Amino acid sequence: MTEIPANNPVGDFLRANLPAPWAAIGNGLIAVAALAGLVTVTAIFLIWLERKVCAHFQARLGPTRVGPFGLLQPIADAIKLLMKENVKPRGVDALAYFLAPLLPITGSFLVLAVIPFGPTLQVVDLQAGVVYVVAVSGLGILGILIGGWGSNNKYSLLGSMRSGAQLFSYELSMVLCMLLIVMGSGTASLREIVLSQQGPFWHWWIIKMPLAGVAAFVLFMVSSTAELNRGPLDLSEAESELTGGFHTEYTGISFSMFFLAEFVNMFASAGLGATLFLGGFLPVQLGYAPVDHALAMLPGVCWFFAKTYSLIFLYMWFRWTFPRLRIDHLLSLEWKFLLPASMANMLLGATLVAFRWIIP
Amino acid sequence: MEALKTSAPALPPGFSLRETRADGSQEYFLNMGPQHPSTHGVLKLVVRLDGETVVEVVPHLGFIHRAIEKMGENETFVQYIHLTDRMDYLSSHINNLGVCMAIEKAMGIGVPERGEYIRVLVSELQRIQSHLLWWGAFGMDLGAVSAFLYGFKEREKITQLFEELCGARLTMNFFRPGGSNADVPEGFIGKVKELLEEMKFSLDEFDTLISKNMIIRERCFGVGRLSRERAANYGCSGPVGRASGVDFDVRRDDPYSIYDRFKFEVPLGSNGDCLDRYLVRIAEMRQSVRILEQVVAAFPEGQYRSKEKASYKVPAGSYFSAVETARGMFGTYFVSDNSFKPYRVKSRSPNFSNLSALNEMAQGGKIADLVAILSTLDLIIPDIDR
Amino acid sequence: MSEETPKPDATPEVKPAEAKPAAPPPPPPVTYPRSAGVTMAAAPKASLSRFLGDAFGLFKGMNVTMRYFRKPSRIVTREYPENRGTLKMSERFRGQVVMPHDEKNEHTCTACTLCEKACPNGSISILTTKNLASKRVLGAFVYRLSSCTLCNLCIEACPFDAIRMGHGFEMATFTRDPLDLILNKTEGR
Amino acid sequence: MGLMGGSPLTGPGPEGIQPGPDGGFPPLPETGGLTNAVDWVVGWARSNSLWPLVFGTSCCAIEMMATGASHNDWARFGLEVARASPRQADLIILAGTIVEKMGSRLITLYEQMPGPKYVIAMGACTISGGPFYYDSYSVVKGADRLIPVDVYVPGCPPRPEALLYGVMKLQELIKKGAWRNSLIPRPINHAPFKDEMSETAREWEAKEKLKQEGMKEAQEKFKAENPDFKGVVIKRVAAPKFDEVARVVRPARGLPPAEILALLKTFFPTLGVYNLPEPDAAKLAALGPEYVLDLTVPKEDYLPLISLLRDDARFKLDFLIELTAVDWKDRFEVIVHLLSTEKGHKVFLRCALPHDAHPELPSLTDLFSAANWHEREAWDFFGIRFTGHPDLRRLFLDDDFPGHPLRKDFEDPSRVVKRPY
Repeated sequence: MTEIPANNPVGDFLRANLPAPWAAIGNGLIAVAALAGLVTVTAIFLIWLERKVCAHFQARLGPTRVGPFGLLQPIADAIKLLMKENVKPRGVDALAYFLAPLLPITGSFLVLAVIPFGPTLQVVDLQAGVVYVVAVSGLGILGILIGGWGSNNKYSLLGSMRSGAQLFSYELSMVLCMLLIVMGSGTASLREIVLSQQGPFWHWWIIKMPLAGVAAFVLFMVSSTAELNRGPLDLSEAESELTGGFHTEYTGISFSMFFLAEFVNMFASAGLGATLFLGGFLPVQLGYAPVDHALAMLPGVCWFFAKTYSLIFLYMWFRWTFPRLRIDHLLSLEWKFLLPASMANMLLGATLVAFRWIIP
Repeated sequence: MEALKTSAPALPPGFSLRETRADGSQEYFLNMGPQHPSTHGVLKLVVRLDGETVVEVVPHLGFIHRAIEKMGENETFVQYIHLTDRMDYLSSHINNLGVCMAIEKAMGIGVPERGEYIRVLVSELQRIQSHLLWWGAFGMDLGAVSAFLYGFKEREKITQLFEELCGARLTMNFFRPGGSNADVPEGFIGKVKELLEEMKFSLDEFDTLISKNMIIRERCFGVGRLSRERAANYGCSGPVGRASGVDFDVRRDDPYSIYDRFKFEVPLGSNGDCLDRYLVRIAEMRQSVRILEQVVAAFPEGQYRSKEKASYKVPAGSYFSAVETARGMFGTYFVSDNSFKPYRVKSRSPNFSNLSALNEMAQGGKIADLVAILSTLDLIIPDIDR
Repeated sequence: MSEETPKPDATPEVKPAEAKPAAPPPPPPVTYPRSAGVTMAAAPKASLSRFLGDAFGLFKGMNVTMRYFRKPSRIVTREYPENRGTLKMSERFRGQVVMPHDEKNEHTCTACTLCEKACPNGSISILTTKNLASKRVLGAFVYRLSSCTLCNLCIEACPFDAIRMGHGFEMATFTRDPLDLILNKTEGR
Repeated sequence: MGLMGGSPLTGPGPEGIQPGPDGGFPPLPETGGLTNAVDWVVGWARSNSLWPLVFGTSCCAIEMMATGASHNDWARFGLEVARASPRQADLIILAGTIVEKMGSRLITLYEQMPGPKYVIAMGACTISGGPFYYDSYSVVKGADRLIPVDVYVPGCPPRPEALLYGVMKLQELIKKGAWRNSLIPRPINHAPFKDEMSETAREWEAKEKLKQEGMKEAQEKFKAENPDFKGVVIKRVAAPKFDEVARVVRPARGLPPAEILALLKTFFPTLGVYNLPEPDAAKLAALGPEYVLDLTVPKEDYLPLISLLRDDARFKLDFLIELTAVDWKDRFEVIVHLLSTEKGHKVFLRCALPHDAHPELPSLTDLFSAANWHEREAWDFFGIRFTGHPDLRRLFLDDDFPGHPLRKDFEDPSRVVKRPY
């Protein structure tokens, strides 16, 4: 296993030229600004991508008239949402109502902090990275619950209660899938999980751990779709049933926060999947040296984004193909199928790890 | 208008708003509609819920009640045809046909051979068109948005054919007593033939995407059941009735136009649930394709309408005609006092009776089931409210 | 087959008026019981093979959407404002009522009010005037597009072919008033 | 030819809606460059991000959906984010007739939308009431009487391209009057509704009178100069001629009427047949093979007879087609149409009731669940009270609607514009 240094030139420059506390603060500020930029650009790009991809799945064109290929469409939407009247409906719990939209976006922002975008591009590499991700992503659920409750609307309440039941239960199987990788790689740091997958592509955890890896990946994709509130598991919004679910009463900028968080979450979740199962920022290696060298020429960031966006495409493909599940089917799917399956998968993985039946 | 007032929804007797049970839990009411994506228009449902389980559904009608029957009393018989376009606008050709048949019955007007063929051709195209739209809307209600667009995409082909035929896409006003107001345009039959071939392919695609989808089957099987006896008692006709086993199709059992010349089957359901209603409609589209194939194979030459009457003064009496629209039995009842305008006109709308069975179907299900049931009822609210 | 049939506006050959044709014999009565409807098969029972088949069916469904995604040639969108130049309505399209005028700016309306009577919505007002020769002629053909349902009854009623259905559809306005039109450019003859 | 004003001929426009010189808003006052730049950007954003509310009442909604579907794809304009919640919508496309009962809800929806908000009136019904302008007691005669409308798209229904054109018009409007004007609500139409046809004719007559007086001399002069002028003769266009075709009569299914009558007479000897005194088999046969038995039932036999028809194995009339009433000015007739789904025959019944405020008849709800709503409809329209009905409320109209509209003596000038012809 080759060591890849974690230092990046910006950090090195700061440390060399500033006293220690200032260097840390400067480093942090630059990281936050970069993340904020990433969040905005990603969200806007994803909104455009979703609309285009969805259109092409449906034999139509999607946005074309605003900017080239409709690329400016989400920007127009964003400006409009910012300029829209912000209404506080009668009877809402003002604190909960206005606090709620901030939580999901904060949650996804914090998740992005530990994701290694490239060999030297990571805000912070926590030793308990996986645990941190699980903990922080709960903020989003909290936001939805508070927002649904604070809206004083029956549809919102139904939507948020649904999402409470849904998200808490799907979190279980998602965590179990992540634990499998932690078990295999022997570390909870996301950077080190990536580094444990070096080598040709069969060293990625999806294949490295025979059978259990693929199973875990499928389970992860299903449960993260539910975590993301995306179709076919978007029960908390369920437009045809609950008009808008938890965000029925939200307007303008508060609504755009939910809207933004949905897409940033998708990015974070897909990034997590790529990190855990598909070798993160590591280049695709086919085990044939000349090709491998050529592939390794591309920087790690590109590989990370390529892998992440393929997973995002998968999410979109699910959404624009499948009908929505019913709430009781959704819960029985989790408790009667996914959870037992991921537990069995854990056992299988533990056996594989214990007996070293892992692709070397 | 000064008469505009918000009136509190009246609740039926024995319908209290709060009911606290021993464990402190309560039932509550949810107003679905009049502006709600799954009510397909402006239907209002007052739903009594226990958690997410539906205890009772009370439909409130009249949000699109346009007084068509009153207006019919002040319009001539022929003018009334165009009002029926706006009732069940997805079966507008068939509605027109129903009115024309009542006038023909009253005045003894015959229809030439080619006219009859045009009538069957157009009616069946209309039925497919309506079912395609329903299929899309069904997919959308259950969360499969792409299905909605595929359904519309296929429907658009028929809509374009209709535009070529009569110049309108939705409100046709095409049939007249004694035939239709125009002949089929050149090359129309060839286009219908092409369409039928495409249709078979699309129907298979629909099956793969939705009919065989596990989620759909799970969500529809055993949901919203209605027995044969209850369905007949509620006056459910069309696919809704037939899915419950009410073996009645006006085209076969009280044949009008020349439906008795064509071979087709009437698909029946055995469970009367949402899945059966879904499958019956899909099977009906295939049967309509079958009828259309027979129609285009034997499309005759000749005049498309009989001699036009100078005026339509209907002799005194009452006249009833029934046709099978995409939703069931559409009846037209004219009472005439020997004048140019009907004394009273009543349109029996299939949706009206089909919807009345909703409460019985939805009880005990979830909100999502209610949406599935509404969707498989295939409601056109202006047809209910008239 | 249908290609040789006359167009609706062409005049077909006038056949000599015959005596009322004898009524054809009624079709033979269908006796009950009739052919029964076909009951469809109920859903099969739950089994592992069915479950696997169903799960496979999900992938087949994904294949359907993917087929659309893969083939941009299946995109059917007509780009309306861009295709304005090539957009052609079908011949019978009913967009709005128009009154054709000849090169001398004259129309063929005689103010007979048949269309006014045929209109179910009161969208047409025929306003007459007297011309120099004291003859009653058309003064203004008021056509309220705001309430017109494009039902074609006025065009069918017109014995002089003075009004037709036009193909224009770009008629959106900011106020209601421009939707009340006067169709004739000159007084009647 | 567009004429400003309430009528096409004369008169100023309705108060409030004062279009600028180019038909749109008045232009913005001159301001600084930065403000104008912000205006431009915001106007651009708003006009390109119109999220419509999922709102459709009738036929136009289908064309609205067709606009969103693949063939026309309003996503190209950024419109595909249709919101079911008014809180997130910018645009209401009024697709379909607005009736009085829906009107209050529409106003609520409009008020729930945060500004800036726009309204497109799609189709004849929302512009002026359209086909439901005359004689309708429930249709609002133009949605701009309830909420301000920005763009009117005529048609019935307008084809998808016409709606897209309307959207483009709206974009034009927003770009013109973005930032500051957009939050100012546009006024609604308060003009009283009138019989437009007669009004136009009256105005024309007045003008015409003046004109004729002025022309009198010229006419006389013309007559003197051209004594044998016959005027221009416009030829009729030959209409296509068609032969008369004899009607094919299909015999009614199931039991023949004479047999049903004979069977029923054994139970109810007072039963009559409508328009046929002293009916017998020969008289019934003379009415033709498609005749459906039309019985007149005395009030006391009404329930037992229908119960017999439903339950007796010989009739098996298990399907209530419809139940309605006719107002004959001196009496009401309740009309019941029954069908046997197994045997195929129909039986029509009519039961005469006195022309009272609220005549009474036993309810059929115990026999047919379908009768529940049919009877509520008859109560709503005619004021016929069905005793024993579990839930006899108005079905379509508001509870405070005055009178029963399908009675022949129903008058309500505050709602109904009578047809002048």
